[in-house]
Amino acid sequence: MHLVLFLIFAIFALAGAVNLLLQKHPINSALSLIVVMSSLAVLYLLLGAEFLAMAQIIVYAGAIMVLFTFVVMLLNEGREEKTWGSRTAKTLGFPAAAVLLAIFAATILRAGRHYGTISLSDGVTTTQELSKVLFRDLLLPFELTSVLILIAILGAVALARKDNGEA
Amino acid sequence: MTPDIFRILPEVVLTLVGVLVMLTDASMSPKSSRRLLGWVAALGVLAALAASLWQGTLPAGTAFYGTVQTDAFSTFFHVLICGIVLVAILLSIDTLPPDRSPEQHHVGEYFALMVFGAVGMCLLTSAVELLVVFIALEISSISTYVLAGYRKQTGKGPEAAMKYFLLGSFATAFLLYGIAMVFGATGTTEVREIATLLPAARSHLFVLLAFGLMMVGVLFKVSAAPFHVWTPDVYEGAPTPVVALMSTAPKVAAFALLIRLLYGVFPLLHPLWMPLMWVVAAVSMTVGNLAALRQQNVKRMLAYSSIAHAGYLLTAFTGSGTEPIAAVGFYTAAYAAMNVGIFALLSVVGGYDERRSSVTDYRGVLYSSPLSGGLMLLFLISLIGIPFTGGFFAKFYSFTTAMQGGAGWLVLIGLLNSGIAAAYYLRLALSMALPSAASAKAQGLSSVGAGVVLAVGIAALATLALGILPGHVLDAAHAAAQSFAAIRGF
Amino acid sequence: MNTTVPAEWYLILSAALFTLGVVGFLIKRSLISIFMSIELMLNAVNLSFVTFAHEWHAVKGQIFVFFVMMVAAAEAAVGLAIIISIFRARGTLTVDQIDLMKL
Amino acid sequence: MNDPMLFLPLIPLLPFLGFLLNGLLGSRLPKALVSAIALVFPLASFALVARAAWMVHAGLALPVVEHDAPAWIVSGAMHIGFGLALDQLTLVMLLVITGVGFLIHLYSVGYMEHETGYWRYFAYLNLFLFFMTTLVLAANFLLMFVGWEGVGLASYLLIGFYIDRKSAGDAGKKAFVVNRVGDFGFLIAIFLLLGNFGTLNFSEIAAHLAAPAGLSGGTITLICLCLLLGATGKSAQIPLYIWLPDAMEGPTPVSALIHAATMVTAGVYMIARAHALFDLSPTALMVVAVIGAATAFFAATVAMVQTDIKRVLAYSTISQLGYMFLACGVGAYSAAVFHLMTHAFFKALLFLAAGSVIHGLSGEQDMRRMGGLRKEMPVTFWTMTAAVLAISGFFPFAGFFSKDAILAAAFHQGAVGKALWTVGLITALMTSFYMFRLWYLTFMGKSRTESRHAHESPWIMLTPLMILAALSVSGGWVGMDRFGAFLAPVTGTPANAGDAHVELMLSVLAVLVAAAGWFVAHSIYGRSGSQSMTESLASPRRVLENKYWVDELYVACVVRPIEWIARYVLGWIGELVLVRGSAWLMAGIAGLCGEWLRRWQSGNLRSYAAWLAAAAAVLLIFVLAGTLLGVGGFAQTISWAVR
Amino acid sequence: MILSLILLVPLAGAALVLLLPERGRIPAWIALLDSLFTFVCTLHLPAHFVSGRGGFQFEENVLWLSHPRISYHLGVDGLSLWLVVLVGLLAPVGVLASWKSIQKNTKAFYSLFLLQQTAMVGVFVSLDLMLYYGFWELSLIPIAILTAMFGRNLNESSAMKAALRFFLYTFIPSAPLLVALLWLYAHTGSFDYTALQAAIASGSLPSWQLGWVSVAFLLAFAVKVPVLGLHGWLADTFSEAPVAIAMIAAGKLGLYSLIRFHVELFPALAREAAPWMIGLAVIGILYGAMLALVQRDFWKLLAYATLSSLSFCTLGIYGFTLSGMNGALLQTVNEGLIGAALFLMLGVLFDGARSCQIADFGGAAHRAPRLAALFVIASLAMIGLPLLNGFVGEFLVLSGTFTGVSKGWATAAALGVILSAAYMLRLIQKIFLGEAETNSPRIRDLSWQETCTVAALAGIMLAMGVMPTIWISTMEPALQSVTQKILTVDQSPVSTASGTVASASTGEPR
Repeated sequence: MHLVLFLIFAIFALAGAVNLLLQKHPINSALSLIVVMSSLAVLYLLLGAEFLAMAQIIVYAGAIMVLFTFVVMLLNEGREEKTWGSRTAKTLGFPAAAVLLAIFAATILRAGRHYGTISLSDGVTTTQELSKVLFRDLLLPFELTSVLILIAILGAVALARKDNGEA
Repeated sequence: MTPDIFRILPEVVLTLVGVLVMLTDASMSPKSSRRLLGWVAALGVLAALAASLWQGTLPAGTAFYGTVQTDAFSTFFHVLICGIVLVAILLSIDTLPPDRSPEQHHVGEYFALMVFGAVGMCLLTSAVELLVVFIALEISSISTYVLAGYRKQTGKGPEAAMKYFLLGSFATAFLLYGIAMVFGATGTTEVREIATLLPAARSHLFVLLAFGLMMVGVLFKVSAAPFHVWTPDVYEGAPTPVVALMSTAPKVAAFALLIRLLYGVFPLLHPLWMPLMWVVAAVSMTVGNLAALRQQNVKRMLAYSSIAHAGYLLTAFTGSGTEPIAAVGFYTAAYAAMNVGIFALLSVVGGYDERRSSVTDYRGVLYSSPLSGGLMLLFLISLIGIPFTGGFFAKFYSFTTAMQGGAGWLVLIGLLNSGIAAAYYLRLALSMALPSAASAKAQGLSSVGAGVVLAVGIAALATLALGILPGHVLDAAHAAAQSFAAIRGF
Repeated sequence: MNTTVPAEWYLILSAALFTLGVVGFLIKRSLISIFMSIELMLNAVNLSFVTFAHEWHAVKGQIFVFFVMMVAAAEAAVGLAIIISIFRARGTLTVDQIDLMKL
Repeated sequence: MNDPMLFLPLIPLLPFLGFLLNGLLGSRLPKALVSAIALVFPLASFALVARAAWMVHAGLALPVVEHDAPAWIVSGAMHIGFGLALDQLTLVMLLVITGVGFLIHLYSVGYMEHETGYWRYFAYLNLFLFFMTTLVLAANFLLMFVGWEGVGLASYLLIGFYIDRKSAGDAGKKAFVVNRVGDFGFLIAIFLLLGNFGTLNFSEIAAHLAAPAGLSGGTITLICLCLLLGATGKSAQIPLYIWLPDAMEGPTPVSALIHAATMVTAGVYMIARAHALFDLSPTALMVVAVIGAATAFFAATVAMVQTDIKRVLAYSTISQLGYMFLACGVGAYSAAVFHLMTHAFFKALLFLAAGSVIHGLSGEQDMRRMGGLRKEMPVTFWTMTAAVLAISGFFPFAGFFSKDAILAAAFHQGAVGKALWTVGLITALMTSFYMFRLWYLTFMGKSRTESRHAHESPWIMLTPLMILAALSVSGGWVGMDRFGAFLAPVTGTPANAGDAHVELMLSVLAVLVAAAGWFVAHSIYGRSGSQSMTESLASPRRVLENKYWVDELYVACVVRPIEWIARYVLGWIGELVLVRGSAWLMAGIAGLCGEWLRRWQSGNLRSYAAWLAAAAAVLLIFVLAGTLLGVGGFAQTISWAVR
Repeated sequence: MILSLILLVPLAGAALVLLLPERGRIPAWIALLDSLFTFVCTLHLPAHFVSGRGGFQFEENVLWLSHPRISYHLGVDGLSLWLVVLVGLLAPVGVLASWKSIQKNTKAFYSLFLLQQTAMVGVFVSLDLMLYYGFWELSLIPIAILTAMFGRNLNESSAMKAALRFFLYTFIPSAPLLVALLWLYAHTGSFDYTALQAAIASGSLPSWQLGWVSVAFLLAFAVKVPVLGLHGWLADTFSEAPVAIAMIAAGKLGLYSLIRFHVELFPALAREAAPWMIGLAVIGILYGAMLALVQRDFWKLLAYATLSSLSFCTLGIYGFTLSGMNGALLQTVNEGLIGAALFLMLGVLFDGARSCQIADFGGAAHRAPRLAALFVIASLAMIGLPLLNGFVGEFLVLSGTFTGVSKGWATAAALGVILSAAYMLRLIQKIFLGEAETNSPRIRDLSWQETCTVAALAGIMLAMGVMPTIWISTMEPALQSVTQKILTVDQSPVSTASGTVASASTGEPR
């Protein structure tokens, strides 16, 4: 059961990711990304991360990707043009990406024997456990995110506000 | 026991100041001058600096369940970062476009971002939990991304922000992947726990992979070659006062992080990362200097120079014991002093609108504004690494450290590089010294405002002091290094 | 029917997604799409975190993911603002045309 | 033996004081005072020398050496002082230098009266006396070298006295540089002496030589040849004589003093001074003699066709110096010095008289535009006649005795000596010819001057002429034997003791030869100054008039090659290609690398990402593959990683 | 304290010049008074120097930094004594030489000029190698900047190129020097001169690397001298730099460093380098002289002449004979004096005619008799006329080389004596003698300050030519100890010096 679910959603995720790359229109890419994220949410569930799965749907697929699509619509950006500004990206970038994948894969396959297997019966991390750590041990980072978000707001205002006319 | 809050006192102060700046900005009438905000921010950062110094008197210790640690190391870098931010703010007060000009907007946001950015940078130096590291890094980065794009009216400003942002996020993803790997290998993200668990990690390959990925992220932040590609474009596009900040403060923080990673997390990998640093240092110096050789745009030239300086800094890591930490600490201080200084003067002489951008535009500056020109000369001399300036002593100390670690060839490469580097620094310096009839009257230092004078004065004094009487700073750097020795038995 | 999946499969998936993100950065021409590729990379990393969290039974890994999401949200706000401002300044999002600063 | 009453240091220092006074203040002093200063100090110097001579005559034992002289150069074991020494040779030289020198100073007061740089002229002249007396008084080679170079300097300054005349400047430069070639030889000789003897003092070297030293003959010969090179430079011998004719660009009294009477004899003096060395090296002596004879002959041939009155005298000087060298070469040092002395009298006289002629003709030097001056300038004519007779070697004029002594000495030196004697005799013939040619062209016949009224010179110029004429007549009466005996403590007794019969024969022969020369000159130029013989001997004459093209040869063989090498080999290949080029090359390579590296900076975000990805890949390979494969010496890491 | 005073007075003067307004001649007067005071201070040194005693005198030693250990260690011995005085003397000379030619931006000029003086004195008195290196590098900056600011030619880029070339030529080789210093520190833990000397002499350092260290030292100094082949910066600097700067740019620093930090610090290795250096020196003498012979530009002529006469110093140093060393050091001082005088006077000519082409001059002696007279005296000193200082130096070098090293090399070097007369007299003749050229009417004679300055220099030349013992006797003990070290090396069996030179040190005449 686990294997089936994993395979299905892993393939979904990969397909979404590949589609993201292949789609010419940003809106299609955004939709593909949502597919990836949703699939990942399922995988999180399989891994017992209940809360994260929900957060993944709400925060990522919900909030962030909505923002993306909104901006795509706002700017009314059409299909990507086929431009050839960078030869380096092809000649250097693709081999590099291939090497990266090879290294990751080789390392993981070789190191994998030190890691166990995952099954549905492994149990679920409860939100309670999570919040215990989050609000006690990791109180500081949690508070820090407020600063982070403040900065994001400030930045968005500073960069995106139209200045023409008003002071 | 010291209450936890004292361990993050400077950050708290900075946050409050940032909020205060925002509130003041909001409460001011849209027509009134925003200079006040700058002074508020400057005073606030000064308070944070004082707080950091006070922190230095506390016994070393951790807080917030072992997520932050203050000791001599963090104090050193806190003071340094607060100092840089202070100078950058002072500089910005007067060099941002004058009030009510069409370019002048979001001054409140500008200063608030600087102050908030400082929170992230400061925290980066005291964080001992990779999660905090990550968030602090993001705070500092995002504020810098935004500041880089501050001149959004021009074509270059947003482009700089875009490049910086996308490439920065790209690199951060690598760093994050590295953190994930180290977490996977040891099951924790706390620096000291990782270091202790490392020999017994589940998979040593993951440790290596984690190390490599994290290095990608950090080396990007310190703009070491070959991860430097973003630097010239971003420096060119960002407003000059911002470059003064972002070429120094985030870099200082990033170097603190690098030290934390190398000496706090991966001391075990010393035989591995030492040659890595060797190579990266050599490549950075060479690439930076050679590329700067023919560069005409002054800001780009100095961007390449900062790549080279990253190389000189990395040279120190080839030393043995904790000496490199002290050397890096000292170098960052000297580098900050001279780089802030030179960019401060560039923003005065070159102007916010960059009336002067290429080397030839600086002809005759020494005559039309002798004081600015003279001080620029001082900073350039320091960048070259002429003795009795901070730049020399920093380089000297860094290279001494490397030499004692046995990296003689690297030192040779480094010094030959500084010989090459002299060519382009001197080109600018001599260009200013050439008598030129065509030179327009440059903006004088004194006519701009007290903030700039103060900023440049601090930078100049620091540059000289670090060259002539480096003792105190050196001692502080040593103390910082010792705090690492206390952790790991170096 | 309780089949198991080796942890390394998850990790491989994560690595693959990460690499696809890298490739996306390289091949996409629109800034927004490039930004999405970065989000993809972050997601890939998150998967690794969750897998490792499961392996170590450590909650911290999951919390890390939580923070990454928050950071991603913040980044998205800023990044999209940057994209808007660049669109205003240059009228395009095609990355190959945004190379005012070079050499 | 240190008699403080001689005041030896004052002899050079007094003229030096005159130099300083005139040199520093002369431009602001009145002319009379300048003349007074210029005359008083040499006179005082001469008085001191005369006093010393009188004391020697009264029985003062020579040599007098200053032992407690102040140190000059002291370095390690080397100690060189300002030591002065007075012996018979020096005394003779000093008498000639200060005596003739003073007379010429006196003459110059009249001659130079209308020149602008009056004070400068006398300052230089005094400076010359300072260096010349230093040269002869020096007790060691280095101090002698001081005088040696110093007189060269004074000569340079005086030749170039007319500063706006380019030829004068060229001549001065040529004189100095050619002299420097000689000085180079001298310097090498000094080093050789220093290296072999550890000292430069004449007395100590002589002592070393007297003792059975382990020196090879080759070394001695080398030293002597180096010294000889120096001597040929200063004394205008082959191959370095070329500067002397040009030196006539200077004022005529200068030619008389420096380029006839005193400075040019320094080489002879030096060889006589170093005779102890030369005596040990027959080869060197032979070279000296041959050079002397060759120079004497060669210069005489050139002198026969010169038309410039001073150039005739210049070549005559070279020729006469050749005689002196010949004398040295055959070991007759005292004869050489004897001739040196008499030559100083009559050659100074010749020059001064010529100067008087030139003065009278307002600067005319070409003999073809002279003639018939006998009546206008009687004193000059008669004094000149005395000098001509003296140089031609007529009995009983001074030149007869000294030249006779030299020829006799050469005659007694075996087969080679006979050959040299023959050359000397032929030279004597030519000497007589060209001197009478000069005499006829200048004083006899009809005036060829172009409506210029010649006038006799003032008395202040004529007085020295008359004194010198008296000396030219009587200078030789002291006789070679007595002169030789006087110098014997210094130069040793001449080896030859030929019988009186042969001596007499030789003397008569010499006089006959001189008479023959007069006869030829008379037959050609005596009759109204016709130049009938010129056409018939056109081609050898052209060779002679062009002075055998020696100057051109030197320019082509030495000057041009050096300039060519400097300009093209060193200037282009050395400087441009090697020194500049290498710097350019390195800068260029660095610059090109820079340009290439900047290509990375294409401005394209995707390219940047590609670089980043590639860099990340390389870094990961470095970390993983490096560790696993053990590349780069990560031994420790390996053992830990591959558990 | 006197040494610190000598270092600080010019520095304080520079600060004062910067602080006071640039009105009238205030900066020039301050610089003049300051440099005169410094000169008086430097005269204190020979006045109180104990001649016979070995080792350093007037020592000051304060710990500057404990980690890395760097001390503020100053001191002079016979080697550096007169060089300090020379620098002290040349400063007022330089100020007076600039009196007329530098009219604008005097503040910048004089402050940098005084800074330069501090740096140069610092080089001579530092006994801590790091301190020494500091001053060494510091001395480059004012020269470069002043050359660019006050370059003589109207063509801007040529001044900048000259400044750049000078700087890079000297700065890049000092990179290996610093590496070598760091290497020494890494192996001995000290930058102190005497400590390092002892450490190197003990033979405990790895010899293979030590060889490279000494080569690095040699290279850095040889460029600064400059030795033949490394002189690419010389002609440009001489053509472009302001007079006061050009007169101090060459010679002294490099030659002093060669003796002190190459020969004395690495006797065994200097011994191995000697044949090369001697060869370069002799070829340099002839090379420079021959090139000087054909120059059309008098600055270039002076540059090549300087190359030639500095090569005499190198020859003397690497002959390792006492006489040669004495001569070399004396010649170093001579070169400073003569060069200063010649530069000053050529500067006056240049300012008058705005040309450095020899052909543009002629008959200047009429318009400028004092200039002509003093120029001739300085030239004579340069070409080594006896009783002037140049002769003593050259004679000692040549005699030392001839008797102690190699007759062939010495003879070849002596040929330079002929050539030097040729080029200097050619210069004199073309400029001062003959008919007046078009540019000549614009030439002025020396002003009274300049006359006094050059006359004083000429007086010193004469004094040094007549009474060189005053100088030599103070120099000799220090140089004696240097040659002694070389001798000691020779007697030890490890020496691998080649045959021609091995006989050198024994060849000193008794």
